[in-house]
Amino acid sequence: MSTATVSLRGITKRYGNRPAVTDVDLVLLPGERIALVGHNGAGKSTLIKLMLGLIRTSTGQIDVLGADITRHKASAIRADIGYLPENVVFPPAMTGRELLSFYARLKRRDVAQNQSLLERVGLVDAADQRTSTYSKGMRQRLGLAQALIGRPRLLLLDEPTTGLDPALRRTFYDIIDACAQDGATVLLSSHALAELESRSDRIVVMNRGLKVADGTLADLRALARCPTRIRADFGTDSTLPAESLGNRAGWRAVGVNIYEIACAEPDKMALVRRLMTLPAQPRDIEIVPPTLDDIYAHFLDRKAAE
Amino acid sequence: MSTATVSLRGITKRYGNRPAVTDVDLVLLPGERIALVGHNGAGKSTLIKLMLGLIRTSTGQIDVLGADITRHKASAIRADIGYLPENVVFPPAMTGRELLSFYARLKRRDVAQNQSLLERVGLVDAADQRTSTYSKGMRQRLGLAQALIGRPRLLLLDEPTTGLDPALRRTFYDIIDACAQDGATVLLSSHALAELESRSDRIVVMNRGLKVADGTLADLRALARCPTRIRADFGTDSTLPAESLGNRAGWRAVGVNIYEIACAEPDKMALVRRLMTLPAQPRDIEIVPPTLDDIYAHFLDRKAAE
Amino acid sequence: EDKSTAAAPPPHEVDGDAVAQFCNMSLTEHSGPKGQIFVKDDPTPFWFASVHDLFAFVMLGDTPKAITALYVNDMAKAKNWDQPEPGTWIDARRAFYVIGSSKRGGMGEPEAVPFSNEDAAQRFIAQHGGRLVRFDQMPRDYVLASDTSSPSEPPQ
Amino acid sequence: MSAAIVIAGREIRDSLRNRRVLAATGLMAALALTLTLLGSAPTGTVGVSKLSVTIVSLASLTIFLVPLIALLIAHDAISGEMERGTMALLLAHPVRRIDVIGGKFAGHALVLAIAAIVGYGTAALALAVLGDEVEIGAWAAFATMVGTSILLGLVFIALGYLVSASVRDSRTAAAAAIGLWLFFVLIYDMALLGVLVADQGRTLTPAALNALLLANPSDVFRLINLTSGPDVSLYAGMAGVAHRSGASASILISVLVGWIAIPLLLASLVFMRREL
Amino acid sequence: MSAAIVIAGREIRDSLRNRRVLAATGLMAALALTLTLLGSAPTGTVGVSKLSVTIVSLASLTIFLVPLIALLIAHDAISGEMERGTMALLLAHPVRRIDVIGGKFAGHALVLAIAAIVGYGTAALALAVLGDEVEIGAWAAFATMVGTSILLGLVFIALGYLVSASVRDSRTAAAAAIGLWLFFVLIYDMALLGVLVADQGRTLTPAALNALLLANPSDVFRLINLTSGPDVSLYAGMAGVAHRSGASASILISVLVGWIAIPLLLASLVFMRREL
Amino acid sequence: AATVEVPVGSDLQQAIDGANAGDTLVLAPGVHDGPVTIDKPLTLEGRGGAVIDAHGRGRTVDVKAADVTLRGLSLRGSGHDLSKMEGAVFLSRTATRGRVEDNDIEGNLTGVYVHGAHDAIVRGNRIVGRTDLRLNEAGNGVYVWNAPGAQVLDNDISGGRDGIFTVTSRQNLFKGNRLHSVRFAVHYMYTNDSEVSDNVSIGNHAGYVLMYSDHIRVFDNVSVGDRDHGILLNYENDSDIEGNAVLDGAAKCVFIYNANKNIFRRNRFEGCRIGIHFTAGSERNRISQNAFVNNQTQVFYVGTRFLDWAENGRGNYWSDNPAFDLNGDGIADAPYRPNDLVDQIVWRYPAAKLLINSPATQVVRWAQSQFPALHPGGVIDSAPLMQPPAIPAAAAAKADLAEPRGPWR
Ligand SMILES: Nc1ncnc2c1ncn2[C@@H]1O[C@H](COP(=O)(O)OP(=O)(O)OP(=O)(O)O)[C@@H](O)[C@H]1O
Ligand SMILES: Nc1ncnc2c1ncn2[C@@H]1O[C@H](COP(=O)(O)OP(=O)(O)OP(=O)(O)O)[C@@H](O)[C@H]1O
Ligand SMILES: [Cu+2]
Ligand SMILES: [Mg+2]
Ligand SMILES: [Mg+2]
Repeated sequence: MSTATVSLRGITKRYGNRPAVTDVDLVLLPGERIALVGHNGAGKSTLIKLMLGLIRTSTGQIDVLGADITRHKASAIRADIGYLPENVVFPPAMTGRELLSFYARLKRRDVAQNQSLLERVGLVDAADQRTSTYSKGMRQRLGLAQALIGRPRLLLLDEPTTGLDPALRRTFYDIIDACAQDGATVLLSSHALAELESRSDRIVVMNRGLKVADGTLADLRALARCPTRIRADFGTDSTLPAESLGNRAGWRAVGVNIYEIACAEPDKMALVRRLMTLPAQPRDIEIVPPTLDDIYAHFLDRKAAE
Repeated sequence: MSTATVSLRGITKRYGNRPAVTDVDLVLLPGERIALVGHNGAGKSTLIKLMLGLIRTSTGQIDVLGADITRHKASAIRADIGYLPENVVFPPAMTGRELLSFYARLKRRDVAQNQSLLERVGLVDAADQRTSTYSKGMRQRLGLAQALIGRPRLLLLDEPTTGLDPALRRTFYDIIDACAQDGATVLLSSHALAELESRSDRIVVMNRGLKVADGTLADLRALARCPTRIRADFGTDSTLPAESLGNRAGWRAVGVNIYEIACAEPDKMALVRRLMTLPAQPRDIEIVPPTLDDIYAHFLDRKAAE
Repeated sequence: EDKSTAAAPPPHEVDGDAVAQFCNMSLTEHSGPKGQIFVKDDPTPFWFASVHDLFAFVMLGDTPKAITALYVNDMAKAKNWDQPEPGTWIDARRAFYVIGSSKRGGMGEPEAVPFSNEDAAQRFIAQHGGRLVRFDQMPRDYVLASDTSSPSEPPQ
Repeated sequence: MSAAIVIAGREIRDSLRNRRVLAATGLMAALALTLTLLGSAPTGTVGVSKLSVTIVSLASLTIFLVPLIALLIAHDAISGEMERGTMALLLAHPVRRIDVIGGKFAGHALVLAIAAIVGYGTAALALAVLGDEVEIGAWAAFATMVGTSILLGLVFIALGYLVSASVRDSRTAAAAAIGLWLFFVLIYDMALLGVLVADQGRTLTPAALNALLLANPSDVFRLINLTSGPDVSLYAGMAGVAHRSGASASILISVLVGWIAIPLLLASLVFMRREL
Repeated sequence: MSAAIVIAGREIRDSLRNRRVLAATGLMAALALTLTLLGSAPTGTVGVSKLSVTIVSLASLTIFLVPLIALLIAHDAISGEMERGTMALLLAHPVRRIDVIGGKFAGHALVLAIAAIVGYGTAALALAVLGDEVEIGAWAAFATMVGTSILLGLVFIALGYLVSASVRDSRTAAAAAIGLWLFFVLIYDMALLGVLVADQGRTLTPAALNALLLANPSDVFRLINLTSGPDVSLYAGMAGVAHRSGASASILISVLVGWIAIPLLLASLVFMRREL
Repeated sequence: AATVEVPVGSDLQQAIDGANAGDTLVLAPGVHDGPVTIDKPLTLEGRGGAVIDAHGRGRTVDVKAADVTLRGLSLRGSGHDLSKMEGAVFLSRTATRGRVEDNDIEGNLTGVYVHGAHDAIVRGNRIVGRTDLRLNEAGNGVYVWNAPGAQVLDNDISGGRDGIFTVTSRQNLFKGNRLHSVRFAVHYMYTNDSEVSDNVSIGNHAGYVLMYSDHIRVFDNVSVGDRDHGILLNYENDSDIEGNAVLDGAAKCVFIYNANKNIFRRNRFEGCRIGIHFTAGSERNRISQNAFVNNQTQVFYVGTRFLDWAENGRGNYWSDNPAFDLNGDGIADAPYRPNDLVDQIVWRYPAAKLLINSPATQVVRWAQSQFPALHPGGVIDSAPLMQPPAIPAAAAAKADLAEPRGPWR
């Protein structure tokens, strides 16, 4: 399958006169894990809802799994889509198990699979409680489970890790990886950039409704040229000759006898080696590569500057 | 002020027969930033709601700002409490500005302060839109603003960074710090353990309704004795003699020519020095101290093992 | 029932002001046995120029039903058919009635003639014909179904 | 279609669970029984069968109550789910919006049918047990009455959906639903009567009147059940007007069906244009 | 108390914004005007003033409509906010639960009062403009009618809160509210009528009936207004009733006030025991 | 026949005794002492102001012979023993064709007692009864007993018990009388085949009270402001009540108790608390083309029987009927039902009045108007009229009432 799972061409969505998404082109391919990031109100959720046909585009064309999602007849293709809304709400009177059965039946999938889904999201114990008694994270787990029903070919997850505890969050990323391995397209919007780094093949950055960046982390890193930071703590008891750090070229003191430097990726190892060979041995060193956070900030700033 | 802002003594809360919180003692002091962590359904939100008197204890006694919060007359002390619920919902027909005024008036605070609050959470542009048009993060921002009205002496924030974009998240922690500096007690529940590390004075770990740990990060680290991990990447092109790493004592291969070791904190620097003086110089090293994640996992595991 | 517990007012005696229900004439303008009914919260009785009318009042749908007492003239005791004397009132529910006799009521209509005891009633039947009924057995048709025959001549 | 069936199933389970079915059925049964027992009491002399009397009383009950129950069930079917936020997730599934309307309609229709059949059945049972001989024709009229009661209910369920799909929140929906009820059940007939009286037969021809009656589903219901009623000359007011109308029962029933189909369709159309 | 005022302010603004005030006022005005202008058109007036006729018809309208509007406003005041989740945040503020009830009550009361005063005021204005001479006494009766209409509305707002604080979700609240309306406006009196018939007027003395009437706020309202003057009670068909119903106007009004206070109190108590 | 002047101070009885049959005695103005008895055909005529005063003893003028005429006299002071049938004029069984005309009869027990005198005529008298007696001691204006052919015409009668009271008689004509301030204006007992027409009853307890009589033609009479009943029928059969008007009666325009086969046609019943009170047990009465106007309760009938008040497709006019007539035939398209279940309940149980304006009762009424088979029985008008029929008596009465100082004021 080399055809795009989702393709957006020139999408604009306006609420009244106010644009929420402006002229976005986007192609999602099978097996890709795409992270959708951007500030609050950037238009991430709007994009996802557009892909689902929950709201209509003002201009532009959306194809999802080969069909125009806004067409009434296209509804059948949603059987292959898993969606997790940013605010997941369930009919309060139903139990988790009942809800999963309901959604599975809607997707014409085997209800028997649900037990394993419940196990995967750790809701087996609470499966027969009414969802109104669920804690926030439990609801999110149930939302995840329902999105995963029936091996969807497209997963649209709007801030899926919201409220998930660390344990399940790890499981979650494993599940996502498995799905992608399986050929599914996974689009997830998130603000937890740190988590995304190793977990996404591609990153799409939204800013005020515009798509401002789209590429692999490496691509973006290269584009952004964000520096790695090295921090050395020489301890309060050590006396550090000023020239030890090459007269501190580039080094900034960030505390008592704590110094930090921002360097390009290729220069990193040389600097570390130098540190370790100093007369005054650092008590502690930290090496912080440019995070998605930094890259993201870079793109937002660039945009703001434009 | 040396008296506790909040004190919980032997708190149990049952829903039907099912306990949500069991026999919890907890004292929060002025100026403290307390992180409340635990798995989904551990009872964090329940604890916070109990402190607010939104739900009633099954057994136990709660004093908040010197009063029994369950007493009808105690409602006035809530003027000094800021609360952010885990699911923040506003009357949809009001604008952000109107809502802030409403809550400020309820707290008998000066409405004029609200503009600066709106600025701090970056909602000035959207202040006069109805909250029903807000994105999820914008709602969360408004929720934060409302919790900060009138310099509260106690902040109860249930997953406050949910849905916040990275920029505002940073601002948020700065605001929290300022509040604590100011003498306020800040209790925040969160699953973003990484963020909490440097931002909390004390960490309370909940597991299945029980308080399983309570202390500073250092205390917990010491208690947990979690190791620091060092990872060295020697690059694919280098040939590494097996004995270079002391016949790999403790070192695990985690990739092609990538090795990792878990060590106690005091041994870290020796290991790094050794690495840098190896004949086969590592192309890259990473030093990962035990994260709150690790410590947290430790406490949960210990509990589960009991 | 509370009929027995509520203190039944005693019978009134006919005077010039007693006006018959239904025809609005003075009671004294009519001959034959007469009746009176007391209803709750009203100290003055409804008067009836004939016992027949009294039964009509009891049976008609549009009349008060909170009846506390009913009295009719005991024709066994009364000597004057035209104007039964004072002191001849008896509880209408306990009386024996002769219907279908040749005797006509105050205005010439068929009359139910009341007696305090069965013997007197039987004697009356022997003399004037008719049959004996008790209060609760009074046929509805006899009271309400109209007698379309011309009224007989009254006593002058 | 199967999506609609799944949704219908959920609605039914939901209605059973929150005792809505029970409440509706109980109410109908209680009122129907009361009317049956009261209704036959004072009419001994009329010479129409007890069942006929019961049918007309129950028909009048239907006009009053069934639209109310139907609107109560239906008015926030769409708006409520949108407001609570469960609709977005539902529509992200392979479900056409028309399926949502259709499924809910099927579910709610069943609820209403159960309420009507059990409720009125109780009354029929009571009559049967009370041991009056009833000829077959009257039972047929009874069946017609129950059937058309359900149809009338469906009309108002459909109208309820139309309201629910059109408004922003369920409070507005509730107000609009009550307005709808007042309009069709009370105000329309009163106004028509007023116009008739004021007009004194100058402009309002019988044909026009007929058309006006067909424009109100509860009048259509009345027309159907009057033609099978006992003594037409007994009817006054709107019913008296109604019995002059010439339309046959099958036409009337198709009008009712139209009154179901068109609002349902409109509701679907309106719903399709809504954004979540 | 100030918290209650803030909440009242919000309710009022909210009601103004979502056009609830407008709708209620418009409805009342339209119906009141219609009734006033139609007046006594076809019926035999037995020499009573037009204003008396208007008072009687408006009073009847009030009994039907005002409780409905009140319940519509009130039925999900508590349950709706709990369901939507805005209540938790509100109660985390220095607000006693009784303030919530009190504040909402004040706000809704104002909404209702505006609707009643403007609505009925329009009718009064129309009468005044149409130039009928009306003596002062009749205007006083009119004022009483408007005032007690508002009181009646407040009773049902309070009852609506009681329902709203007691039930789990606002659908149940809606059903319960309609049930309440049916009960107090229709079923109660029908039952009384039934009891009267069954009892054959033997045990149910006028005094007992009177006491029973006090147990229904809409009957209390009727007693106040439809016996307010000889003219009015004559037209209302209640001539000769007024003096028999022993309670004086001031007692009746305090009964109404009791009917407001007690449900409000109960609602507060029930609400206090609810968990969010 | 001679004409004899009777001066004041002479003995009237002597003059009568001395006269020959067929003579006319002309009484001079002033008081002539009574009582007197006339036992031969004579005419007694008063010259303006001639008074016969019985000074409270016996019958002022006791007529025993046929063809006696009393004219232009003032008759006063009869005795007041009802059992002795005392009164101003007593026409006994033998006083056939007696005429009592243009007299001024005041302060006697009974005005004119037509006691078996066939074909007597009482015309144009002013009869004022004694108001100082209790009702059961008072006499009637004209008392007709068993006097076939007797006529009472154009009198003005007031005071006393009944205006015209007839017992056990037939073939009488009561016409053109004006009756006021009495108990019953016209009171029939056991009197058949008679006519009552063109009379006016004002402010009496009741207007036309017909009891135990049949075949009475009552037409073109007017009752204005009578207290209890305009027309009362009690055991009254086969009578025609046509063209009458009852206006402004306080309680009931018409009360019908145990009366059968009567015809009510083209009457106007207006402004009473109850238009017509109809008790059970009254059958086969035909009631059509009447106008029921502005009565608080148009029809009061408590019964389970259905009564259709329309004949040959014409019913009555009802002022409160919101009627419509699509085909313009003057007949409303929907039947009219004056009463419903609520009315019946309220009538049976007056306590229910408290509920009369309750929405509950309105809903019951509404349900009944939709489905009247719930109806407990009662009156139905299957062909109500759109317009009230013209009723001359009513029109005349109204015209008179409209005059500020009209003759009936
Ligand atoms: N209203 C309720 N009825 C019954 N059980 C409830 C109710 N509310 C919460 N619970 C239960 O209480 C337990 C604690 O819930 P709580 O919301 O405090 O969890 P939490 O620690 O906040 O979890 P999360 O991280 O998911 O927010 C859960 O097992 C939940 O199912
Ligand atoms: N129904 C609506 N009416 C008007 N404006 C809306 C509506 N929904 C969203 N918006 C606006 O569209 C913009 C994009 O919203 P969207 O929910 O897509 O943001 P987002 O990127 O998901 O933000 P977040 O990170 O907070 O979830 C926002 O400015 C928001 O105010
Ligand atoms: Cu008589
Ligand atoms: Mg979003
Ligand atoms: Mg929580």
